[in-house]
Amino acid sequence: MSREEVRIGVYVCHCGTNIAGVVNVEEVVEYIKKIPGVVVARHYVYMCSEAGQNLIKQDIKEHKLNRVVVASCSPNLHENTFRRAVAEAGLNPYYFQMANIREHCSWVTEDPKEATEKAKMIVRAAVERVKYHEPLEKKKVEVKDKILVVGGGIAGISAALVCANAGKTVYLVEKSPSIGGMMSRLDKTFPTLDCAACILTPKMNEVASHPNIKLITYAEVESVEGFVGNFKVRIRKKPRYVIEDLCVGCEKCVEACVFKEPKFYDEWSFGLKKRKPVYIPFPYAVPRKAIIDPESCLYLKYGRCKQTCVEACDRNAIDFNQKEEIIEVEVGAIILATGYKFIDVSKLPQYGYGKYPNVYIAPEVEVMLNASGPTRGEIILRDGRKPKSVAIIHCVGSRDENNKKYCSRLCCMAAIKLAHLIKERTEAEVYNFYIDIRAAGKGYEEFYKRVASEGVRFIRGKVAEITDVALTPEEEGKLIVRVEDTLAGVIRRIPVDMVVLMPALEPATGVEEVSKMFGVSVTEDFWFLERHPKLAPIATFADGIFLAGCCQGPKDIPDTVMQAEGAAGDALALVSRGYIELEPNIVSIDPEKCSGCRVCVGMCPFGALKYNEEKGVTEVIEALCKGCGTCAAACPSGAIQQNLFKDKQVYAEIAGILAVGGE
Amino acid sequence: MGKVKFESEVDRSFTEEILSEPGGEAILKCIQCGTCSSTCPLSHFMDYTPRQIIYMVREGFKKEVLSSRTLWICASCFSCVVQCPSGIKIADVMHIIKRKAMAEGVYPKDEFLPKLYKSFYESVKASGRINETNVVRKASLGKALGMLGLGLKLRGKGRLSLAEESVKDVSQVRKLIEEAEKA
Amino acid sequence: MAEFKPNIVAIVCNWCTYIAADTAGTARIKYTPYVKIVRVMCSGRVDPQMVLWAFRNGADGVLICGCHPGDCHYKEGNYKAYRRYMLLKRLVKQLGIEEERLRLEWIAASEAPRVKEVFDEFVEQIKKLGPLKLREEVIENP
Amino acid sequence: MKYAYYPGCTLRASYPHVDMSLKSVFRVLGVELVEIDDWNCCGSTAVENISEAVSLALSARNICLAAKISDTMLTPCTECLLQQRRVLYIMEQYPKVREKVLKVLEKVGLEWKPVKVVHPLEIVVNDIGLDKVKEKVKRDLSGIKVVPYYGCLITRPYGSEHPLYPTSMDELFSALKAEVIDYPLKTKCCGATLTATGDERGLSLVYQLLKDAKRRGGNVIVVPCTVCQFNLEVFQDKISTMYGENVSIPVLYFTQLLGLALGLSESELGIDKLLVPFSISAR
Repeated sequence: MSREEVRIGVYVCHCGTNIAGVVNVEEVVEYIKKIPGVVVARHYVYMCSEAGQNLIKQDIKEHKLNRVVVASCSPNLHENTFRRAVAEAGLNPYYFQMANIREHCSWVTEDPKEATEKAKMIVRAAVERVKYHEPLEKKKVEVKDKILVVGGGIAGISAALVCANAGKTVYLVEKSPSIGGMMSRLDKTFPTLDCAACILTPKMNEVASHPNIKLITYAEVESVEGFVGNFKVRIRKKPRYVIEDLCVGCEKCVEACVFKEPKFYDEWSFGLKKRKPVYIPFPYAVPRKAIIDPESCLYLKYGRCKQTCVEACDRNAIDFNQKEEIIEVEVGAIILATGYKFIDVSKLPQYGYGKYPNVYIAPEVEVMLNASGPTRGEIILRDGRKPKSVAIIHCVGSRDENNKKYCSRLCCMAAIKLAHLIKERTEAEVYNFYIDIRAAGKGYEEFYKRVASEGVRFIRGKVAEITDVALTPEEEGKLIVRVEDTLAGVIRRIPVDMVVLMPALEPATGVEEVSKMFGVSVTEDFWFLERHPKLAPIATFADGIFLAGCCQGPKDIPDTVMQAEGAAGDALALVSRGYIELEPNIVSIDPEKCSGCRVCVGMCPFGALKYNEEKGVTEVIEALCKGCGTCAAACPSGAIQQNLFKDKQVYAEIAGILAVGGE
Repeated sequence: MGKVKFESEVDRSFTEEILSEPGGEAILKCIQCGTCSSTCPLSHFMDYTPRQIIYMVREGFKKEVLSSRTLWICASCFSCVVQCPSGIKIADVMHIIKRKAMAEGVYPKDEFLPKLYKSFYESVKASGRINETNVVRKASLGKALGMLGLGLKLRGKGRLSLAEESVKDVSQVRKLIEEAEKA
Repeated sequence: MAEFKPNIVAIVCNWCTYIAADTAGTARIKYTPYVKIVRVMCSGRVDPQMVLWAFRNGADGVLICGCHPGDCHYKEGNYKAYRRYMLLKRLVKQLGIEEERLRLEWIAASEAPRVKEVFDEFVEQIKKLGPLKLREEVIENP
Repeated sequence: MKYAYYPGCTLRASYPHVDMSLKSVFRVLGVELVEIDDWNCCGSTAVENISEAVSLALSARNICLAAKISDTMLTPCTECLLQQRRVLYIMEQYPKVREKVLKVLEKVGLEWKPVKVVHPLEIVVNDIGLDKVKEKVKRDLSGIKVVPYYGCLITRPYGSEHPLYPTSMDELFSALKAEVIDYPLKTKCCGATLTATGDERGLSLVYQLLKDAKRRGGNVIVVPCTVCQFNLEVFQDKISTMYGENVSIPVLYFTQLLGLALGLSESELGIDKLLVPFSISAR
């Protein structure tokens, strides 16, 4: 390395008052100025602004700077901004180091004096480090132009269609036998009361018939390897025991099944209706193909059955020998759209779900209201009656530190919609018990007031208990909702025939495995973590993997579709470019220092290190190196060095950050 | 809050009645924001704020609403009406409720205005016009005596007349009132 | 006597703790100013010499933070960090450094409040131990 | 300009000064007032709070009678004004109620014919116009700090100005060269009937109004409402005693002060009938 004179420019950002309101930026600049090698040190109100960037560019030219440090926010926000600025001034962008004095200092430190001291050390560390920086080039890697979408609810469907319409091949993997997800259960959608099936089924069918979409239902992703642009994905498709290409969905097998009455738990209707071992998930399922459940089919379970279904199928579509299938695909980008489920409200015994037959959860009522549902859209209680009074309980498990701290976001409007539909179909007195009505969407407040004007009751108070213990004659035989009416300031007891619980949303089953498999972080509630809550709400910290819909957090259909189409846009932007540039933080081995001990080889989980027998040294296969640096830490002779994290760089940073009071 | 409110004590037909009267139709749109109570210059004297009154009407708390002191404190300034974000005519709703409270005679006995209204009404019915001083005197002699000092001062300035005026066509006005009462 | 302000370095993984610390900032969670962060791509990059270097350069305590077991961005770097940590603990003791001055913690990207918890608690622990006094020969020959 | 004049029950008995000043001012401004023949009481809130139908019928009768004189009816008392505007509104908005009222009118031989109902202030500002008024000014009001207090009913709920921040009186007295104080309480309620019966809850409102008018340096409060004029003026002694604070300030119906600018005498305007005296020469 040439021993040219190091000339550093240091820029301390005020970030308005975000930094300067706590950290004394002038004091930091004065301190930094004295460090050998620092030629210019300045503070400026917004370094990320064009003016701030120009300041750097000018100084590079005027003061012949060959190193730049910006002390501002997290590198996750603006590292690229400043690297670009440095590059535009003709300097290698890796002669730059960022010091995080906002997220890691001014925002987290109470005492301005302490914050200033800490900031000095953080900036000093960056200055000491940048002295050892070296010019680097980003590595260009080819990108596969296919896209994987995981999850076939409205999010996955919307994302897949946009990608496919852009001419890219899309693999859409859905866990259950049909796409459609939660939305397929709905009868109407708020606030417009659009018929859900009328707007969803065309999209489902478009997915099935789209030449660019390979729909893989009843399947799950088993493993993911590779990295952005080049993911290798193994998909395990479970056997349907029905040959999809032959089945026309005529349901003759269902009629012919030896079980004359359906008696098994039906997933689509949340168990409100029963199904046979051979069934079609729901009338407008896509693909509309029969499926045989190995858990309830006599032949598959016990090997003994008359196989009347096989006889009934004139297309010979039933195949009891069908085996699980592994499908391997290579894609450049992945969209996760794994959705949500409702919390198990039977764990909240105060609401009586599972104990009182007339306590329902919202999705059951959605299915009941669905014209294709078990009651053909009518509200009929488990005892066969039509309810004359219905209580809808909001925030069951939401906004509750004992359960889910967060607001589940769509329940208010869903509850109002259910109230409207129930009232319309039963003429029952319908009560909403709520904490707040959250109607922050286009047309939502208007819908709320409309439904309120229709005479649906809104009583403000979180219900703590549903009971059947009657205190008055008219409470006999009813479910009684006991609530503090917080607006009237009294305790009320309201007897009803039916209770509908609005359960909190939580991530779909298996989210932990999915997060590990795809290397996507999760929040403490296991929603997938977006890269930035505001400016990168779709991307994840795993490059090339994007989020759509409720897997990232509860949201309603409009927001889900918006995010899904956004995710499609992000994925398309990535795969359409044809290549990506990777951070050059890979390792290299100095053959002069390598003793050929091969300690490193076992360290690398990616097989990027190979011992060269001939030369007696270990070598790096650059294409496989992911840049973790574990081998570098293990190398006893210091022969392995990681770009951007070379020993001397990290050691200089550590020494710099610890130099309390030092000059 | 001393007791539990049972649904058997709630009268939702009361809500329906209010909804059916001119000015009462929008109460279901109430979002309980409290603008009415906030803008009301007299809400701090009330037993239930205007927001609570609307809520209790909506919930059918007939007894509490009709016997509320709030009705007789409301000065019908219409601040609530022009500011309500849901277009509810709170002051008009108060008038509807007051009529019901007057009809049922459930107003607080120490409030003077219900008595004044009755006396006023009788006077209009009798002659088609009223004399304020006489109306007050007939409603409560005590009240009139309490304001005697002020009355004398005003009389000195020619601003207090005790002369009972009447319309010329008393029979027409009486018939009008009788027909309206029947309507 | 002047108040002891511990000088602590936290060498943290880019994918979990660094993000958690960013989120703690965004959430304005206030915590001790005495822990300063040095970023590496993976806790697996933490070389035992790096830790000794920190002590030699005046650290009263060293924190290593990585992803929870099973969550490593590079599959298993954190397991390697853990093994090295167990070894290091013995090593620092032999060098006359209290082993409590070295700590390994798993802090996921989502666990912003834990940044405060861990940092504050570690500072308290180091405060109890007082400033690090290295034997001369250690300083001379790390 | 000819208007069907509706004085209302209280105007002659309790507000002769309003009646006098109104007539004097409109004479000077060339407005012809023809009193409605055999008008009846509007019923006020009293009747409204007992019977909606009677209340509507009473004002409907007055409007029918007014229609025989003019298509515009002038009502200086804002409570009467409210009742008349309310019946007009309800007759238009509620067909069922309209039918009811029409039947009652028919029974007594009256034919419903809606007229426009206006307040004197609206005539001065809208129908006559400030330019015309200025032409007639004999002495300007410079040096007088006027607190314009509108009260509730002139703008609420039926009115053409902003319901919380009207400005017509501000503009009128500015045109007359008075110093008009920007009075934040200009549409805060005086307590109406509650106050008029001496109720202390109502008087607390008047106290705030008077106190702030004085604090802002007002010499005189002008009002377009008879009840406000009464409530703000006649309880000043009582309020001063109640709150241990002198809140004395003259309160004029707006035509009284306007009349002075038009060169009318204090006696023509009933200024001698005020309990709290006001004199333009003492400015």
